[in-house]
Amino acid sequence: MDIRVQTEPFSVGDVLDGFGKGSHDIGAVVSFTGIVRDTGGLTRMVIEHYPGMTERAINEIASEAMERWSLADCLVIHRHGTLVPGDQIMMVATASRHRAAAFEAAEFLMDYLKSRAPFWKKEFGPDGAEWVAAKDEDEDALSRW
Amino acid sequence: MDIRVQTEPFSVGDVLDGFGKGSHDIGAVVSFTGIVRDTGGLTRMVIEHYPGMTERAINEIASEAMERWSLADCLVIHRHGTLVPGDQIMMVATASRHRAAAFEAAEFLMDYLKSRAPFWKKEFGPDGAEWVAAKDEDEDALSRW
Amino acid sequence: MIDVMYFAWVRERIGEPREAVETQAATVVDLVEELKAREPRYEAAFADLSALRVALDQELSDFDAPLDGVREVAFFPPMTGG
Amino acid sequence: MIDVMYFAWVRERIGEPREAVETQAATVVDLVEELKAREPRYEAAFADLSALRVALDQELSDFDAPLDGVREVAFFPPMTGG
Repeated sequence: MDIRVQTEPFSVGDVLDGFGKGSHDIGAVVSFTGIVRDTGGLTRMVIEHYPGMTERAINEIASEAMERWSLADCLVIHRHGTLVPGDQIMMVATASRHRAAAFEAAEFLMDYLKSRAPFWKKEFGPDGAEWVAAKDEDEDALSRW
Repeated sequence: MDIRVQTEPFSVGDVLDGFGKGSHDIGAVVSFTGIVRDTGGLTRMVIEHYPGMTERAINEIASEAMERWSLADCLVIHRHGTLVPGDQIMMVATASRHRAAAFEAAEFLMDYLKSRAPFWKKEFGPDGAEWVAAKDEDEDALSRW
Repeated sequence: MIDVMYFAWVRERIGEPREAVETQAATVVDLVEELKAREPRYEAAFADLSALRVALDQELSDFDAPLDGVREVAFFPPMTGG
Repeated sequence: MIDVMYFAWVRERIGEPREAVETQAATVVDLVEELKAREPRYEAAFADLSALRVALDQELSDFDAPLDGVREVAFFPPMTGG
């Protein structure tokens, strides 16, 4: 299990090329990468987080995924600080014996990171700055797990 | 759309670092990588395919995914020839505005590649060689789309 | 003495990211009421509790939870990670 | 003249990957019957059609499909890609 909360950019390639190496019973690896879109003339986004609680919350979510889907490995990287359109915000990766578990666990991780990890996004655009509001559908997504 | 049928290994890292670049409306990238597991003392696996039909079938599946989920991009790499445990067999990647579409399209691609792309796997182990039988559950998986 | 932290627009309305608060409040709601009685900026931040979340010692909690033994309380809007 | 191709264990039972077949068969089933009448290895390969799939000109098809204008017929077991 590998969890990183950082301001620095990351290379999905470098991360995935090393992911799950060393385990002999991996048949499926799924990765998700979230990227800043330039909707509505967004110029930049600032992500604030709660140091300490962030690592703790992600650890809890990832541990639950590891156990529930018997993952061979699991990784979460989430950036904070200032990002611009095209920048990678975060990624998750899951490794398991079969594809269904790897897909499900990755979606579970994403759903929980969206509404249970203490990050807040502020968007800066032509009309000023605004905190991104949580979506009901993100909260609803948790009910399927 | 990028489709490759090849004997050569590939680097998920190199592939993903270039994937979706140039498009400005991508918020989510999902990748799946299939790896040869060393179950039951498997020593090697030979993948046979139907040159011509393979490319045509994958093209059809990928085009359907592009349209159905309005993907910004979509990639499929599938190897044939001799592979050993730990080798990567294939990968798919999808890029879209939102995460649900990227996840669903990647699962759709995997389900269809499993039973509609003309590949056949022969496994070599301590008890000799055997063609992998198609699983009912793989055929059933198509019914959800 | 409790460490009280604020994030996102709650932090902006209060005007600072954290402060040490001398309180005997029994629950989170009691603490919120004490803070609101202090200055208008607290009233502005805590006007609608349904728009807020609270964490006690870095674990999500509820507004009616007891503060007994708690060292760190954090107030923030619903999270928007991922 | 039709190009007939075999894959996986069908290829192994027939003993070759492809052959040109002179035939007037109207449907895939008719072609299969002609082949089975030839030699035991064809009978072995086509013993259970429910275990086989057929592609006409590189498109999945059915055993009762007509061969009119078809140039390439391929027989193989259910696919196991991915």
